[in-house]
Amino acid sequence: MAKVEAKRGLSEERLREFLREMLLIRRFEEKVEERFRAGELPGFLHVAIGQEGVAVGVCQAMEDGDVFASTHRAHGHTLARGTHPNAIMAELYGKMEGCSHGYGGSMHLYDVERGNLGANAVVGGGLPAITGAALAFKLRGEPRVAVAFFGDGATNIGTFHESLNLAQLWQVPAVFVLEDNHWAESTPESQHSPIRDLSKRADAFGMKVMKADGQDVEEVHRVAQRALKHARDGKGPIFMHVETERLVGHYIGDPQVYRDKEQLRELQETRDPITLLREKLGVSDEEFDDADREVQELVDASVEFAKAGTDPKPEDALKNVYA
Amino acid sequence: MAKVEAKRGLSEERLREFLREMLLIRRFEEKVEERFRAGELPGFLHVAIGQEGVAVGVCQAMEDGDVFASTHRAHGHTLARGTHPNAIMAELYGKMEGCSHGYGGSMHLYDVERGNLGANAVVGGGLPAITGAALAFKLRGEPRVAVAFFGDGATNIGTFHESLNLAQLWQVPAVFVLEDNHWAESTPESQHSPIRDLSKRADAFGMKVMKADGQDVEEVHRVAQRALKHARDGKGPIFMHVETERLVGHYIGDPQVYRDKEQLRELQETRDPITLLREKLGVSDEEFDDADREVQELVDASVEFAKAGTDPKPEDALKNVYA
Amino acid sequence: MRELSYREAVRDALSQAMRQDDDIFVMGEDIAEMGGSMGVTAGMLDEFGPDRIRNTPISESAIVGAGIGAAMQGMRPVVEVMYEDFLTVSMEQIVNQAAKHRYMSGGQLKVPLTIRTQGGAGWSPGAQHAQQVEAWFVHVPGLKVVFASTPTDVRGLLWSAIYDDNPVIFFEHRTLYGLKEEVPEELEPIPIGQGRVHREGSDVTVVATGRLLHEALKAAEQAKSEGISVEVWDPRTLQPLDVDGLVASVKKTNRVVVAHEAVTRMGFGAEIAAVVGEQAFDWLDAPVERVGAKFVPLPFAPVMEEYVVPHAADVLEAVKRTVARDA
Amino acid sequence: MRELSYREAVRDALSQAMRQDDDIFVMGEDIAEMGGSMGVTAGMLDEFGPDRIRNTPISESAIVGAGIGAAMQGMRPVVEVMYEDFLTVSMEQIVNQAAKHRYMSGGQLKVPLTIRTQGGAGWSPGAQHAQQVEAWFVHVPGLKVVFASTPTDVRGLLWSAIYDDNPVIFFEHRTLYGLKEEVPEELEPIPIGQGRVHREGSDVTVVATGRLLHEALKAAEQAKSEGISVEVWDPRTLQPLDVDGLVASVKKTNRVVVAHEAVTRMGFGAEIAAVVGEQAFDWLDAPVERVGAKFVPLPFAPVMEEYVVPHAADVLEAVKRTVARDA
Ligand SMILES: Cc1ncc(C[n+]2csc(CCOP(=O)(O)OP(=O)(O)O)c2C)c(N)n1
Ligand SMILES: Cc1ncc(C[n+]2csc(CCOP(=O)(O)OP(=O)(O)O)c2C)c(N)n1
Ligand SMILES: [Mg+2]
Ligand SMILES: [Mg+2]
Repeated sequence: MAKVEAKRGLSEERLREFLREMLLIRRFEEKVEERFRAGELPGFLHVAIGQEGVAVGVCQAMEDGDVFASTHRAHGHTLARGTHPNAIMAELYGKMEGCSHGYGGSMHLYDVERGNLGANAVVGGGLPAITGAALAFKLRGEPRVAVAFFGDGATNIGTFHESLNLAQLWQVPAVFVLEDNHWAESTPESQHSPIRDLSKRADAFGMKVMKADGQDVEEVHRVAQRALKHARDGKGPIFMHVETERLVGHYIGDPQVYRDKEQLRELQETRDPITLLREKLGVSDEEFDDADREVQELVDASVEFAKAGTDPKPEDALKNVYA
Repeated sequence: MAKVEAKRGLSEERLREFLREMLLIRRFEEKVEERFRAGELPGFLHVAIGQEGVAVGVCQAMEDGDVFASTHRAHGHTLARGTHPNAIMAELYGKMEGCSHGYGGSMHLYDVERGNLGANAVVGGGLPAITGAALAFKLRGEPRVAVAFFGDGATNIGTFHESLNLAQLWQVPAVFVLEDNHWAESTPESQHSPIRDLSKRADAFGMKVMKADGQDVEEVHRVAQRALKHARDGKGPIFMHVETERLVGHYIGDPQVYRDKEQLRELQETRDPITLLREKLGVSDEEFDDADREVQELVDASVEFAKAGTDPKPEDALKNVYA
Repeated sequence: MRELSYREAVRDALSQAMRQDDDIFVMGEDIAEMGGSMGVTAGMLDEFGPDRIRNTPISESAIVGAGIGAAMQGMRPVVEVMYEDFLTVSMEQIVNQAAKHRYMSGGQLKVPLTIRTQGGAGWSPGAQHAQQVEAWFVHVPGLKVVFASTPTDVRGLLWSAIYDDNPVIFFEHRTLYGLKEEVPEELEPIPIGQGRVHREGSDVTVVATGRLLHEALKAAEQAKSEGISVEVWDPRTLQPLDVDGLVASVKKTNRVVVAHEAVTRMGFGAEIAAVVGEQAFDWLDAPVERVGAKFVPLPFAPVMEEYVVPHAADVLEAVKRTVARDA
Repeated sequence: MRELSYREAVRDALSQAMRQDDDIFVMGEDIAEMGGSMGVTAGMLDEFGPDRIRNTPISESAIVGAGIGAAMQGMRPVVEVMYEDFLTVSMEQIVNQAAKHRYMSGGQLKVPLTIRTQGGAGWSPGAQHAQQVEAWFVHVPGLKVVFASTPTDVRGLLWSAIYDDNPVIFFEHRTLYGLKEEVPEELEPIPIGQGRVHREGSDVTVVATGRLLHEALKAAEQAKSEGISVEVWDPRTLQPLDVDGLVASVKKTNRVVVAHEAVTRMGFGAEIAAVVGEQAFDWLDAPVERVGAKFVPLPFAPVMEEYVVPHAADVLEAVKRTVARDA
């Protein structure tokens, strides 16, 4: 299915789906923020507002059987890959109906059935396993691809380099998606990397690079399709360098003392992937509001669902340590 | 001193010194091998036969106050930086007169007075501290340079990448010397790296690369001088990529089952840095034999010295844990 | 006297030390503009500038290792590792390098490095942001290990750690940063290797660290109302351990409970139990009771997290169990 | 019965498992042509080819992590970490990833990964190639920890580790590879979590692992000539621990010595001492004696190395000390 579209470009209908997906992520995360501020949500929460195009573009290009590893900023990837908002919201509330049954939380969303091998709260922590999953696919001759999401900050940690090296050396079907939002928490790229074009870090292993503008979901999707196909066809892993913007704080509640507020506002006005797609498609206010209402309802329902969910029993904590 | 020579090239006299230095390392290591096979030496021993040009070229370009970190293959660097053969041989015999007083062994040769911050038995283990030493020099405004030696195999471990990144980001006076002998133990470069030109790994951090043929000690020295000057002048770290050959096994006793014996013999015949320099200088057999006899005597004496050395008392093991 | 929070006490020790000695600097992730993920270094960038309040990339191996290298040159770096869970990333540098350079060089080198880190459960940081791993480092010759539980202690101990000529792994507990206390006007260094009796008692000694010190004090208060006299003792430094202080208390009370937030199995309490057994076997009227987290990773759901890590009630129960035993 | 060395026994378990199940493969540094730094996998490349006897770059984080990823896909990778000192490099992947994926996912995942490693002192490998770090992993919920001391055990336990659905850290001891023994013709899996009485006795139980098992057996023989009857018990798996087996032995002998090569402080012996105290306090006639390495890194000079790590004489002394105590 995806392949045919890749040739003739995406249908408007499909792009409208993408818009709706991005909107769902946006509204979901805004709701998370609201509920956190209301004191209802425990844990550390990181939203990906501004980066929805990456999640939707990549995840929509993945196929059944593909797997991925996410990061501390995982709601978008997880929603975009089809996990129901109810399951994610329930997880954030620590309920058994959650996608990790209350054991994981926002930084550890899992949905193995949909290929989500886990969000990781250790920067770079999930990359080696993606190389390993891809190795398993290769050894077994399965036409599956393993995808790793990670940020610009993660390109400074050893596991990143080791994982890319192994993947390229062994020519495994993996796609490494760098969500380059130019910040690692409060640390701007200029303070964590001596180079501006982080795709050079893939050159160090001879890995093929594909670039995309993360604020253009259509482009992300197109490039992701090529990347996945390349990997799936046994041509080796791909480093997908996606420039994007974190239009909010690092974590919910971050006052962003370190950030120029004027620049941030400008980014919010000019680089919001939802606004950009909406304008590109010429979606009317009415149509947009309809979609918005629809996703808002989904999101509101997810909160209802989560709150009505089952708290684990304290002793449930003793389960699932060993298989 | 070194600077003037750099401009007009090295004097023949200086090159003859280099030859003698390389010969000293060669004979020292051959003796180590002999004594190991005689059952006199404990521990794991790795000789750098074939790589003497790197050790001599780089170490002779260093200045007083400069520091370095070595690897499991450390005899050459340590000798070339001026530690007396007696002190090294005594260390290999586990004597108190050893350069690490019997606490270290071949893989942990230290000589802090001469800037040797330690040979490291963990691949890549010494690199971060070189970045840190260089940072200290920078913070204190001292015109000193920190040098890290490491092999091609080490370019696959996380600390290597992290250390280069930090060094370049902070523009510290460090020189990273890759001794690229194309083998990591039994693993050929093609099995551990997907790229053939490992200097690309420095490009990933925008670090300036300087290349040298490690079998040509004069070239190594010239390049090392430039590298050290660049770092000392505050222009940032240098990645010095030196191609060299390991003309023997990984460790003493290694049967090298993994290696093409024909190719090895060819390398021994065509790429021996001692032979190459000898031919370049047109050193006569007589002159060579004289030099050889002289270093042999030094080496023999070092064995005498070591054997006559003092064994630590068992309880000495309890010292030097804490300062 | 003035009042300082635990957070402010850490900052005060760092700042005072840095004012006095140019060789001291701090590096870590997001410690500059943001003041660290726990706000400990807030404001210090302004005073000391970016060279000495040094933001780093996410490279826990290299930043610990860079600290080692600077320390070997005679500086006194303080490296902040944001969560102690990430000590796992720098484990090689800590264990094989920092702890061993002095020894392997036969005494030629010193590594006066302090690694500050923090962790702990509470309001669900989850399995990778809430571990307590201090026990590992107690097993590593060459390291010193500190775990500070009050503003006064954290200030005085951090000072000593910075000026110690050895690598010190300095544990703070996340839930304590807001804790306030009157502290001496002048910073009083606290020697590494000295425990502290927080409360005297005669029936049982509770050995407690970090957050559990405070839980133990609560438990002691409750026990008092039930007629049990509890001595509460905080080793404060786990390596070296104040064996004399420990044994003195045990010989007085003849009963011991040891409490920490780390999982019980192979936790620091095991070492306490072993040492007490070795040094005071004949004085012991009951088995050493260990209170620690259950043997599971930290779960997310608050109700499970709460269940997994120990609280005052667990300490109290252990106290009662031990005094209930016949001598 | 046939005779196998410890080395051959490991190889045999690996080979038999790999013949039976295509999902099992081995990866590690220099394990292919060279057969591993200890020769364990020698010859296996020929039989299984480079895909399944997979040489890796020097990337202990990524190769352990790749093992995790393949394991999560249902394969059963065996990763060889050349020296256990290098587990420090992969500590993050082991502790935060392998051990926790199952838990953090609420039971959705399994990580049937075996990490084989080895270490130990003897003829001076030095401070970075001879540590014994098994205790760390016993502190980590989600991991299993095996330490095998004989050819029969290493064969049967490795088989079980490979087929266990959890991550297992599998320790071998370098000095044991040449040790030969008659083993059963057919490989008999040995359940994880079951200790082994190597020698029955009535006066004192010596709990010993790895190389120290053999030292303990020597000590027991010597003790016998002095009229002391020593029971020697090897837990074999440190996590889970065979508490029943341990306690049964202690209740019989009433005295315990625990011996391992790792440094005593915070070593596995501390946990044994604590557990014995908890479970058999009233049966104990003397303090648990711990025998382990002195609290220093491994020195190079053989005379110092010899002094630092424990031998049969140290076990024997501890045995005598404990039986000398009045009940
Ligand atoms: C090993 C490790 N070090 C530090 C942290 C704390 N931390 C969490 S997110 C983050 C920044 C990550 O930056 P980036 O990779 O660019 O991802 P982004 O937050 O921008 O999505 C840091 C430092 C961590 N989780 N893991
Ligand atoms: C972290 C780590 N992994 C594995 C080893 C075992 N080992 C010692 S030397 C070596 C090969 C090193 O290759 P390279 O860096 O190219 O140096 P060379 O031996 O060629 O000088 C290996 C794998 C080690 N010492 N440290
Ligand atoms: Mg980022
Ligand atoms: Mg090499």
